[in-house]
Amino acid sequence: MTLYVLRTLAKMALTLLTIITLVFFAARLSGSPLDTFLGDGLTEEDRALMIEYFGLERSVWHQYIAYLRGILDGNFGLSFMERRPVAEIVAERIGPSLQLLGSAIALTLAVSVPLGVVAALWRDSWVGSAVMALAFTGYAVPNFVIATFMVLIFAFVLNWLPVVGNGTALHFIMPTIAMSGVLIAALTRFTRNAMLDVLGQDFMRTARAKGLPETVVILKHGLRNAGVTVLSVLGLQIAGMAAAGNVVIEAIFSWPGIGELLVSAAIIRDYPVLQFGVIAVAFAVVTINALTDIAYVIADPRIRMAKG
Amino acid sequence: QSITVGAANISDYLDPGRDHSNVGSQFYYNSFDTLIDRDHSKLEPEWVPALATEWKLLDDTTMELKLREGVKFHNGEDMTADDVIFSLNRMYQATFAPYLVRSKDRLSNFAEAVKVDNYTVQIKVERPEPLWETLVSLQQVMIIPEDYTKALSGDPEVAEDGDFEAFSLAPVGTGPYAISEFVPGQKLIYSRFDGFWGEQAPLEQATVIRIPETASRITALKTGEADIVTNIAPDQLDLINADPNLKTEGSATALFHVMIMNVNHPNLTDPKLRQALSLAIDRDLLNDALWLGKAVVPSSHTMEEMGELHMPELTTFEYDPEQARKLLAESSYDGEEIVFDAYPVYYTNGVLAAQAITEMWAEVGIKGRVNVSEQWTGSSPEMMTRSWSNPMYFADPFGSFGVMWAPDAASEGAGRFNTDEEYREIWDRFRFSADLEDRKAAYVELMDRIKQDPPVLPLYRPFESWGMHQGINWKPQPGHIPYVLDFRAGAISLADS
Amino acid sequence: MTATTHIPSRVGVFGSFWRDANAVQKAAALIGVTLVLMAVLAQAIAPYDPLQQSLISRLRPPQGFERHKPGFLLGTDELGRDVLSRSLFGLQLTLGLALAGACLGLLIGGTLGLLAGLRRGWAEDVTMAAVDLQIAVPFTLLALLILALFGTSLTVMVCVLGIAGWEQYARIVRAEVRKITELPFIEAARASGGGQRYVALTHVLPNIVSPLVVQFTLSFSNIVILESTLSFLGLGVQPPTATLGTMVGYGRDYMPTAPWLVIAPAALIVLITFSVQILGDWLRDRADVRLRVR
Amino acid sequence: MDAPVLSVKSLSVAFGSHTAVRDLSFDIRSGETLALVGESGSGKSATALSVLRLIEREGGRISQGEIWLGSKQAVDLARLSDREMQVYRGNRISMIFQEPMTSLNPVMRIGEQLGEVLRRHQGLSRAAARTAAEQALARVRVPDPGRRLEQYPHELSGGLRQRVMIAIALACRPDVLIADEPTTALDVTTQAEVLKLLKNLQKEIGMAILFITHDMGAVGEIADRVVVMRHGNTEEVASTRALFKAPQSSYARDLMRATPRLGHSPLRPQVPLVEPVLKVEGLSKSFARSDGFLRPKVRVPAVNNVSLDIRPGETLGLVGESGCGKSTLSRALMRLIEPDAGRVILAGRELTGLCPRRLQEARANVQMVFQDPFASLNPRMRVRDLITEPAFLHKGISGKERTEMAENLLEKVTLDPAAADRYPHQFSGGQRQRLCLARALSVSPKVIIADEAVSALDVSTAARVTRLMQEIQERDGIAFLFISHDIAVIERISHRVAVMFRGEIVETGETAQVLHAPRHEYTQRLLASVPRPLPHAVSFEDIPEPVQFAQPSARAVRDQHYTAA
Ligand SMILES: Nc1ncnc2c1ncn2[C@@H]1O[C@H](COP(=O)(O)OP(=O)(O)OP(=O)(O)O)[C@@H](O)[C@H]1O
Ligand SMILES: Nc1ncnc2c1ncn2[C@@H]1O[C@H](COP(=O)(O)OP(=O)(O)OP(=O)(O)O)[C@@H](O)[C@H]1O
Ligand SMILES: [Mg+2]
Ligand SMILES: [Mg+2]
Repeated sequence: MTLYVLRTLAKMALTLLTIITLVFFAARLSGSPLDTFLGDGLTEEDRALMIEYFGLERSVWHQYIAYLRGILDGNFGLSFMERRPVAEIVAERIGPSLQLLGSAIALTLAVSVPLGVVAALWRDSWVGSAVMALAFTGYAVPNFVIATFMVLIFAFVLNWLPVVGNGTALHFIMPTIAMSGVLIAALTRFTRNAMLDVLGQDFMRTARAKGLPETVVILKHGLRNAGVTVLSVLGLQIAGMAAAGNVVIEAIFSWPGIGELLVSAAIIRDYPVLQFGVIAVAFAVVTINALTDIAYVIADPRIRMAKG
Repeated sequence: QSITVGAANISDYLDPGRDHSNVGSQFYYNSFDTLIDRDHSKLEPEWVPALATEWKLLDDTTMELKLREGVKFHNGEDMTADDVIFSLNRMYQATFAPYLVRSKDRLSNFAEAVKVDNYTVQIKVERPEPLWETLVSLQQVMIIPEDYTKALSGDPEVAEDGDFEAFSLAPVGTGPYAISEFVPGQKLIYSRFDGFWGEQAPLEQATVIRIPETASRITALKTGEADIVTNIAPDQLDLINADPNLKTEGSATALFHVMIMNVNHPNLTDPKLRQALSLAIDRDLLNDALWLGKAVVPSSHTMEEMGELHMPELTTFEYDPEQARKLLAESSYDGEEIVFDAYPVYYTNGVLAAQAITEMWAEVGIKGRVNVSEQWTGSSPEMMTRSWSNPMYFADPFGSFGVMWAPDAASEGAGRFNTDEEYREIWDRFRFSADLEDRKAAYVELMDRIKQDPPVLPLYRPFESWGMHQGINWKPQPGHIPYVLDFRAGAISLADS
Repeated sequence: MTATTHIPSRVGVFGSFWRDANAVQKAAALIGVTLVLMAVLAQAIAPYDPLQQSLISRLRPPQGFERHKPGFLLGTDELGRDVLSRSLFGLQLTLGLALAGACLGLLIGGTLGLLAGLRRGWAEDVTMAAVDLQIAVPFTLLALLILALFGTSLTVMVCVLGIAGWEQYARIVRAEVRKITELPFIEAARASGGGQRYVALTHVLPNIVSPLVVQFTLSFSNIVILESTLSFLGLGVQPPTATLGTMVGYGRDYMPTAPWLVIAPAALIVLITFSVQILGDWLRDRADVRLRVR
Repeated sequence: MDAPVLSVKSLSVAFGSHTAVRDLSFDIRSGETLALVGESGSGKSATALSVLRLIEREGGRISQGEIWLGSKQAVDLARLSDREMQVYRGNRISMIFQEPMTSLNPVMRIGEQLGEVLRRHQGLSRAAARTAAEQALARVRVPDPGRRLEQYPHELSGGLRQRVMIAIALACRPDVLIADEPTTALDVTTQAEVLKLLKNLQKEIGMAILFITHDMGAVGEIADRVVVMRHGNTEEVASTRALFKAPQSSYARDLMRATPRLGHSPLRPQVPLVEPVLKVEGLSKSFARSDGFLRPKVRVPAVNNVSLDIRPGETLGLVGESGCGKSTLSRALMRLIEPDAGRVILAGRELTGLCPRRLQEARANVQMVFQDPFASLNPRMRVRDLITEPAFLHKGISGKERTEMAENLLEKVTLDPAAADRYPHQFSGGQRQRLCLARALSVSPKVIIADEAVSALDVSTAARVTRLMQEIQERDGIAFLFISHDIAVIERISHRVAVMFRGEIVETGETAQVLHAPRHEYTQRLLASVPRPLPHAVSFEDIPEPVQFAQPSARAVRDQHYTAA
């Protein structure tokens, strides 16, 4: 196990290092902060001054080495714009993003697993078709469309729900729903298929042959096995939308999340924020993936054995 | 009594010296004071005492100011001459790079501030200065505490870069509101400062939160999450006014949306082409369509706020498609594509205006293309034309036209504008003549140069609006620079209780 | 002894597809065909030039509402352009972009996946490391960053949409190739004397076509949504050119006052993704059945 | 004679409009074993599932008939609701399924799966169920039952899993046990153990067993009476002895004839002692395997120092239980996987050491026929292209020649030449295996390796295919390496036999010598495990327990007969 953990960590570190490197050079290749947020007119002299101020006067390689050195000391640099440690800025922003993500995942699981089971059990009746139609619709409607219409109805017209920020539990309702739409659709379909697979398995017949009541057969023998399969995709699905995947939702609900921070950092070329932000997001994604992997390993004894 | 303001943008730092952005200018006036202030309820400049109670010129190049006694900073420190010369000299003799940039474009004539006694200071300039009060009342020379600032990082006796950086995250001033919480880019809370030297602030607290989406801002106003919201486009005004609980206030802001043209771009070197580009644009139509006629279309690069130097009689800029076609035919233009760069959301109606402008060009036979990008392309040699804004940083053509088009100023520095000896000479007369008539005459000459070889076209003064609840009495004050959210006594009051 | 099973004729394949479809699937197919026709014929059926502005008749509502401008069935937009014409041209460009993007993704991801699946060793390691890397950075974010950094020209856009989902293709193809290379008929082909390339081209490739087709439909609709998301954030195709995404993006500020700017393009986006999803699922079901035949 | 405990009266089962079982009647008494035999798809499983009333779940329905359970106060199961049925299932009537791996829930511990039945039907507490479960495991002779309760199915071997299944089925001491092909997935040796166990438990508990199988050998071992089914119809009902002695129906006669019986096949004459066409010397292959992350990879030998030779026109039968390395040997031999050591000489040319190009050429001389004919035919290629593929690769024939050749080949394997345009899924299992054979023949190879080539086919089909192989061999003089775990088949087809055990050849020699006078202990044990299609021919007490054999080194017992010493 230790070896497994070490190897996972090493792989993670390598992934992050590669990402840092790519972001570092891509950002620098594509433009300079002086072109954007100090853009409204700098003379050559001013430029030279600011270049020195931001520490961009040395060669890119020097900067890269210096940056990596800094990381070893736990120093990810100061934001060009805010002139405070980027770790502080990113920490401020990634929290709300993860909160939203967490509530979206919770909602997704709470809704899509029962729906998926229902759709599988009543596959041939109108109930199953209705659930699946719903799932397809959820998949087809972009989240910002859901969000925009929800805002119009529940806030603008009905005045029921707040739209700005993450202050109270009420604030979570609309962004969570908007963010979960696609996920619920995907996971419902997945649960249904996993459940259908399981329903056709021999051990389900065994369970029935034991004389167990149908609910026990479905929930204990069926769902548990389907759950294992669902868990195996959950990580990847989450990764797809993790933390920063939802810049749009964050923008619409003025959510102080990391997505918007990163995009604006990219626009103004606030390199340190961009670099650390992307690492933080990647780290979050990799960690979530690793965690679901571990959960999967724990839930499925077959894998557990194989991985030791 | 407290209110919440939903702003489209909030600064990433708060330091009046370093900042001159449209976003930042919203926030300083509530928390900082200058030595001399003006009565912002009036359009005409009327200088009033602020942190200086009296001021006089000792000679052509020296002003002596008596400081108000008993003024306290938000952190409890007393304000003395030391703080004042620290604040002024950090700009006049800047070492911190971001200050240097600001100090050069408007304060280069200011040599230093010296302390006479604890409550007397002198300001010295290089050459006789016709704009004394104006330049002493700039946002950039608002007063900040010396000891507090120096102690923020490193050696508490020395003003290092780190001190100024730290200050911009924890700003302290003498104004009626202390900034009790500041989350860069996200949130700002003003709390009434009981030790304020002047009339008490009318609000106990004012919270500014960022709501970037227009629709969300308006919705927040409806749901009551915000009491005032900023940056409402004219198209949205009816929507707010239709709600009996809400209203809008607005004014044609002291700022021009402009189109700039790169005189050095190989395709644009011919002044006739640039004249045609300019003459082809029906700015009144833009105003009617996009601003419901509420914006103000200028004929010269001057504004009402500039008093005597407001010259609406000049016709530097006009709409004449016939002339445009004629000039185009005479020019070197050969059907090349003219790219018009625009920011995506930064300026109200910016992208729409850009698209409309390229259509108008098409009318006279110019092939235009809009390029929407977050990128600032203004200093790129490839830039052909782009939209921009030219705020009135202070009430003088120097504070508007000059900041961009003076010799060696931003535009020339960026390589998209050229000046020659003659231009310099005219500029010098305009800038430093003691006699107002001489300045005026020189400015007319400058405008003529601009007309003949245009690098810029002011489109209009945009009509900026704020939406708010009926119970709030607030409107933009005519004497302010653009976008200031003034919550001082007299500028805002709440109807209920 | 002769086999009793009947031989399905070639013509019958499509026929049986249609016969086996349920009502929803048929509807989806019809919608899909209609949308494609509308897109292809945009030039012919659009009543106006989609770029033709009329600043004096901005923001006019669709037919049947007050202040309607005759001839402009779906109303006009913020510059007085015909919403219907823009929707048609937007549909054309959106579908075109999605097609280009999905093809590019298929090409890149498919090739890498095939190499990784067939050639174990470093080719596989590198590809899978790149896949892991891609998974670690959520694609929407990556796309936004690329566009923010490198600008929003059509070329950059197509590249971004083209790399979208490459890792899915790569993973699927690699997994399928591995699965198939484990099958006895591959060993049989090798035992018959087939070389690497022969086996890859004649035996492996034809057998991964159906999962690829399914993935293609998925990635197609994902790209439609991605394009609209990018456009929504102002990082999409340049105005005045219309895509469905930019129409929704620029129209959203008018949501409370002029919802017709958003409703038509949003509805088209939903219809595209909906029908493509259903078709993809349908194909997948068919493909599965084929593989399950015993 | 006491009243039957299970009585099925004119049962018909239908899937939609298709009738799977027609008018079936039989009785079973306590302590009696009734075998239900018939080829695949004859309706055996459908019958079993109907008795448990699980058939509705599978999409079928009982269209007619009665199923009476119990000697006194009998109930007609066919009339019960699903809810009422739950009381009987797993309690008075229970079932063991064919696949022990997939029949157990992979994510639940053995203890839980066993305890579940006890808690449900006997109302035991968790703790009591646990104790009872341990006893139930002990009853089916699972070693170390306490520990097993904590394990998951995949941690057990196939034989153990099937014992667990039996323990679950017998936990409540049912009146009737239905066993649907309980040993088909197991090795001969394991199969013998399981059959013995069932027999003993029946004595102990006294339940009636409905034993479903297509293996006549197993029938002979265990059944008292037999019902022979075909296409859902009852062909014959007889006592086992009577059936084996004199089958009445023609189908039963065919079935008995097709069933290979060890010691009943005529031996094939030896081929002349000429130079071998295939010579294998000291071939070894091991796989790296890691038992978890902590441990480093270890190399597990799958084939160890194997030497063989086959002469032209000769069939060498290779037997051994599952996993002993037979397939690995055949792959290594063709260099489909690279052997670690050893030499392979094919028609005078050493395969080992050839460059990939030359190797591909050399493969024209040796072709393979695999176990699963469907899986070894690319489902997306037409028969014409499939069966002429080796010829296309080696001789570069194309177009018209291919069509012509395909037709010839199809005729050779007695298929309709018109089938050339079809796809593999349009053929039956036996026909597909002929296609594989045709493909192998397309390059006139000197050697054909048939790896379990008939194991997936039912007995009569298998018999037809092996006969075809012999005919072709006799006509073309091809050498066969015929791999199987079914010794009776090997006996019927081989000139010589090699016995493989744990990667090594423990005994080789002429078929008669090895199979009738085995020298090696393992060969003897293997032969003893083979079910005889004669009622109760072997006493179960004869089966030796598994033993560890010493490291072998070949020792000549007699001329051409070697055994590991
Ligand atoms: N779920 C089902 N739906 C439709 N037809 C089925 C289904 N299950 C079985 N059948 C059909 O019913 C008939 C009997 O099948 P059954 O499974 O009872 O055969 P079997 O004798 O047990 O065969 P095997 O030896 O292969 O297990 C076959 O023709 C089969 O095709
Ligand atoms: N590719 C492989 N990697 C690792 N181990 C393998 C591999 N192939 C086979 N083995 C192992 O080698 C041993 C011999 O396997 P092989 O398939 O040759 O047995 P077999 O006698 O053909 O069995 P069966 O009768 O089930 O086909 C087994 O323990 C198997 O698990
Ligand atoms: Mg200091
Ligand atoms: Mg069966």
